[in-house]
Amino acid sequence: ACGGNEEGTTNEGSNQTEEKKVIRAGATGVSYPNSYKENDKLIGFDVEVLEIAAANLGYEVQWVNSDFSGLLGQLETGKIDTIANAVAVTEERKGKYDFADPYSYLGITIVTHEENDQINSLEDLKGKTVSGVLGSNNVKNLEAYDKNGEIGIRTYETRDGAMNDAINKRVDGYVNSKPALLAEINKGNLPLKFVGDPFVYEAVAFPFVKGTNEELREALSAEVQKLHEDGTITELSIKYFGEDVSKKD
Amino acid sequence: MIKVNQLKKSFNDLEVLKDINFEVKRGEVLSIIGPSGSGKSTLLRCLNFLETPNAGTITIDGLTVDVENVKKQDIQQLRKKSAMVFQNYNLFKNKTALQNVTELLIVTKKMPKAEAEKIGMEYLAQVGLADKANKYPVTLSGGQQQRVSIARALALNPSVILFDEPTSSLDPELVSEVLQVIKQISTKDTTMIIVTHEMDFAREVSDNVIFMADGYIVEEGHPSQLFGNPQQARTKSFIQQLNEKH
Amino acid sequence: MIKVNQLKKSFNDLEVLKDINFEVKRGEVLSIIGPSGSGKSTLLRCLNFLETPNAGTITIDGLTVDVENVKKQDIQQLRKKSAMVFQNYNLFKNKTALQNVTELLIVTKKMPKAEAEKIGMEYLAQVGLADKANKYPVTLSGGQQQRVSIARALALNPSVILFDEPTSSLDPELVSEVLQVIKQISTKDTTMIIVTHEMDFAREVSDNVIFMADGYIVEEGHPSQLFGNPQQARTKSFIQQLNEKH
Amino acid sequence: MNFDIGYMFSLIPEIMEYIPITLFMAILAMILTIIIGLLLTFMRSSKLKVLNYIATVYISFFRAIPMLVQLFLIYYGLPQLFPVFTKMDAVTAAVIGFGFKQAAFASEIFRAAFLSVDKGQMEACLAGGMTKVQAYQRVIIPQAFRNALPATGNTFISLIKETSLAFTLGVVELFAEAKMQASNTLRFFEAYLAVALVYWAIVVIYSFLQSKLERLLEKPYRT
Amino acid sequence: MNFDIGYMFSLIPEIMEYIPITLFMAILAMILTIIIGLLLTFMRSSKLKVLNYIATVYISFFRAIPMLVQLFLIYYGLPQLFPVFTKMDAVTAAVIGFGFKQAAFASEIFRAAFLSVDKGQMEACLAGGMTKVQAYQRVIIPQAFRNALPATGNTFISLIKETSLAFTLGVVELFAEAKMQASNTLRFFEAYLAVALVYWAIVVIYSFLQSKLERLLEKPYRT
Ligand SMILES: Nc1ncnc2c1ncn2[C@@H]1O[C@H](COP(=O)(O)OP(=O)(O)OP(=O)(O)O)[C@@H](O)[C@H]1O
Ligand SMILES: Nc1ncnc2c1ncn2[C@@H]1O[C@H](COP(=O)(O)OP(=O)(O)OP(=O)(O)O)[C@@H](O)[C@H]1O
Ligand SMILES: [Mg+2]
Ligand SMILES: [Mg+2]
Repeated sequence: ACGGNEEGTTNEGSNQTEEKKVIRAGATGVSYPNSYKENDKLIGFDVEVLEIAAANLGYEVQWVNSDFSGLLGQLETGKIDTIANAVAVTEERKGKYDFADPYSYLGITIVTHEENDQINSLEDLKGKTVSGVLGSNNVKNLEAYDKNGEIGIRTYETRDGAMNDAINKRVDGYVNSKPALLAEINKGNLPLKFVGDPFVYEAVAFPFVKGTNEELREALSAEVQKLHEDGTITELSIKYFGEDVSKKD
Repeated sequence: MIKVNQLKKSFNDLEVLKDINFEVKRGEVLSIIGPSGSGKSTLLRCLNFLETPNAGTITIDGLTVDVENVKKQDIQQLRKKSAMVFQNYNLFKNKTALQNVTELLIVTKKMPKAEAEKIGMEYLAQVGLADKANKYPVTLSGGQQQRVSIARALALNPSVILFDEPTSSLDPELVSEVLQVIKQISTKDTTMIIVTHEMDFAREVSDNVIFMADGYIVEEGHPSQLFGNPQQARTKSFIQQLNEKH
Repeated sequence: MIKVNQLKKSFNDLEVLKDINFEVKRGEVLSIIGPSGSGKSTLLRCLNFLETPNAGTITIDGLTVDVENVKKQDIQQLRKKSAMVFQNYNLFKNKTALQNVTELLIVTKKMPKAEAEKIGMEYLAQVGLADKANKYPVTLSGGQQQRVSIARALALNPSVILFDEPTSSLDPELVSEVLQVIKQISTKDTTMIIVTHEMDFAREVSDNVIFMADGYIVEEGHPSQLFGNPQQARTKSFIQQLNEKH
Repeated sequence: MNFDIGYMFSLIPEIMEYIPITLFMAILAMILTIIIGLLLTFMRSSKLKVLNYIATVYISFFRAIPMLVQLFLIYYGLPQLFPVFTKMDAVTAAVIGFGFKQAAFASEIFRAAFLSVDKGQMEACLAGGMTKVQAYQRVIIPQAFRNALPATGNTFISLIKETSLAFTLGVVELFAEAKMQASNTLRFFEAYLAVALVYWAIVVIYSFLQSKLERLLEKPYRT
Repeated sequence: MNFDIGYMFSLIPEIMEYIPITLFMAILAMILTIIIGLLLTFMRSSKLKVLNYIATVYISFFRAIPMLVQLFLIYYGLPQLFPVFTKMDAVTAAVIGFGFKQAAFASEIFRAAFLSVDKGQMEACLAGGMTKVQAYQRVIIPQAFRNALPATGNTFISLIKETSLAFTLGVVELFAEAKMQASNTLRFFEAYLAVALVYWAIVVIYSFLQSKLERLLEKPYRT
């Protein structure tokens, strides 16, 4: 039971023509380039993927902006149907949510200051400190990768903190998804460079509370497949990230 | 009019009032004298329950309360029958001299503001402060504050007025003025209890004088009797000191 | 010892002291009398710069200050030469009776605590309050508070003591005790200025009496002269009121 | 650092559009704060042990719980326990959350303010025949107000900024707007400074009004 | 909702490990707050117009700027202007930020507290030969303290929770730890409640100590 039918409560008891079904979706609005504001409009890769998919299915998207924990609260209490904000699919999360089919894949990687010539591979990070952002799941992945705990990890509330400490050389590296990093570096002309290739890839999808919105989720899965096939997602990906993140390499 | 029976009051271990009994008839003036710390202020404060006594009964103007079983309404009633002039004035700090006098009239007597102000100005004039009506307490001298507090009590026109050293910071000119006012009121049927150190004042206004010491009423009598021919040794020595002074 | 010259003080529009001149010799006692609101307290407060006068010079114990060009250190010096007993006591509310007396000794005289307490207890005993040494001001009666404040000033043993109505809430027994204490001190060479409404008291202790009214010193003289045979009309009527009272 | 001052100023008008929602929440919450805060203060000085106890627990609880957590629980937790709360919108939830919390802090401020009023003032009221309620209304609260105003002003200013937490409920006010704008350009310094300037203007105006009020309240105490 | 109470309790010991860093920052910041707060209060009542003016601007600025923005500017902004600040670690930056800001609020509290002390007290000190400094030390501050304590307690409790903003600078304290735990499992309700319980325990203990102190300070005023 998605929120769409509630629109009908305003009718005059006549008919159901022109009734638009609605998906209520959340995005932080502060996750460039996944969801952010330009002038007064919410845009971004994840935002556009959902809007296009929804439009094709005859839905209109109603956006709610909140911080990440707020979005999860809204999702859990049924105030929104799903989240379009680079939510990574993990085993733990699958216990709580059902995901639609993935619409992108994030390669998790590390950058360092461009003046740093000692760190050229992930191996060189041993004994060094890397910054990362809470809730992004990147930190979790780095911990999993760094089985012996040889890399020091500092977690930050928000991306600006983690990024700025890398720029100020207070940490030796900064972990995030490659597309996000690319976009950040290009946009802000940041003095950061990549350290090797991504060490892990993660699927990104729209989460739904278990047992709700089954139909919508399945319809979205099918639609995402279509958009993969007709190249729409690849196109959006290049527009926002400068490279194709629509599939696992 | 006022009857106090077996009144007792302690502060923790300190028994201040041990067994106080006295009576004042309508329209009479009772003066209370006694050494510093003998409980004179405490006695006045017990009469309107600013201090809760430990035992005894208090009757004012037909209303008798047993202090151990007193109801809220009774306290409220007692308080409405009396007005008090405090030893340290207790003027309302955020109100002008005039507002200090009118405030209680407006709030407790539901008097229209204009009428209260008319009465207020009359009483301020009576204590010689008409020109200070719009001044706040901090800018008044000690004697001026005391006079405002006297005007505040008089304006209420209650059945009983309790004075705690009303003339202590008044100069002689004013003492006689205030005395006039008090006399004038006592011809109406306002009853008064006055704690004072000024024997001359007490002699002049009172129908009766009580000498308190060590928590008891040591002696009671007409002023001429008590001052002129005290019976108890404790009273004698107190009065003697007083006369030596002169 | 003390010399005041052309002292002026206004509060905004209100000229309280218009032109005050007087002198007190070492060891002498000067009483100031006058109607309520005539500026007696203000005059005392100007002497130790609790109020800043508008013009004039003040000399205390060899130190002369022109009030219009006074330096911070001069004020500090003046204050160290004098002690003050306030009309409303102003006891340190967070300190016991004993601490009220010792505080200034410890802080301004750098006296060891034990010595200060010994002296403190002596003076408390002198004003009859040895048993209240560890009580806080709120639990003291009006007269008790006043006595503590007198003990506090006496203990400082300064060259000048300024009293603002020191006996106003004391009973006659105590007045004579305090009078003893004051007399005893005045035999040392402590100079004293006493604002008072108690003519008998003034008559007994003073070497000189000043009558103030309307911002001026109207008359000055030996008590027997000023009380017995006042020269000015204003003084006469004041003294007359006083005598009528008796 | 390449600080783009032009960009900073260009953000200010966009941010300012959100001043009404910010002030709306802050003012409503402040009203709630004062009402509940006074109530708590009276409960704590009540002779009824139960009231006293309830107030004490309320105060310790609402002073302890982080605002974010409280908002989260009110808006997302309550509807799960009591479905009727689903109807509550985010702004309402935020205002209630802010008000309930700040009331706990305010009651401490009020308590100190009442203590600062000389006991003799209450005695003069009672002896004059006023009820306690009248005494509070006419004499005690006006005097306590002077003492409470500076710290209450602190509370209001904190509230103005605290409303930004309503973002966790999906309410976009001026701080959230600035963050979203900044994420587009990654110019966090500029956005943050723009926000700070807007808040500063609000605080300066408020402080000016408060100081006017203080001057009025000081009048009886000026010599 | 499937609320996992077992998970909530399992989080508590993990969160509690971060109590020391939280208290460390809060206590240091509180000390700074009191020192600077007093300084500002004296500056504002100073006869020197300059001091007065500086204090006024300081207070309005630090009351206005959101804590997050301030921390950001100190920790990330300063090093760009003055490279030497790169050496400053995050905890130091946070403590300085908290202290500087809360001092502005505290100075308002202290101002009201000083006003609540009867003027006669200062006069008795001065007339007795004390200097103003001695008078403040021995008589005025002890009396003002009683009035300032409840609102200062508010400040300290706010500080304890505010330290969680240091997470912006990469300092993990108890709230951040809980968020990190929650972001793994997405069990925010459980994590938030666990955090609230830990804060509650801290606040209850602190409030108990404060009430002891209050009883001591009340002694001279009890009849
Ligand atoms: N701070 C002040 N601001 C304005 N006016 C004041 C102030 N202090 C005193 N006054 C006024 O100055 C006059 C003199 O006051 P002062 O206290 O010196 O009188 P006094 O002679 O001591 O009177 P009393 O015998 O009643 O104590 C009074 O009219 C009083 O109202
Ligand atoms: N609130 C209180 N707590 C403890 N003791 C008190 C309190 N109030 C008064 N006392 C004590 O009770 C005794 C009587 O005080 P009270 O004020 O009644 O004396 P008084 O006769 O009015 O004296 P004075 O003439 O000095 O005003 C004193 O010893 C005083 O110290
Ligand atoms: Mg008394
Ligand atoms: Mg005077």
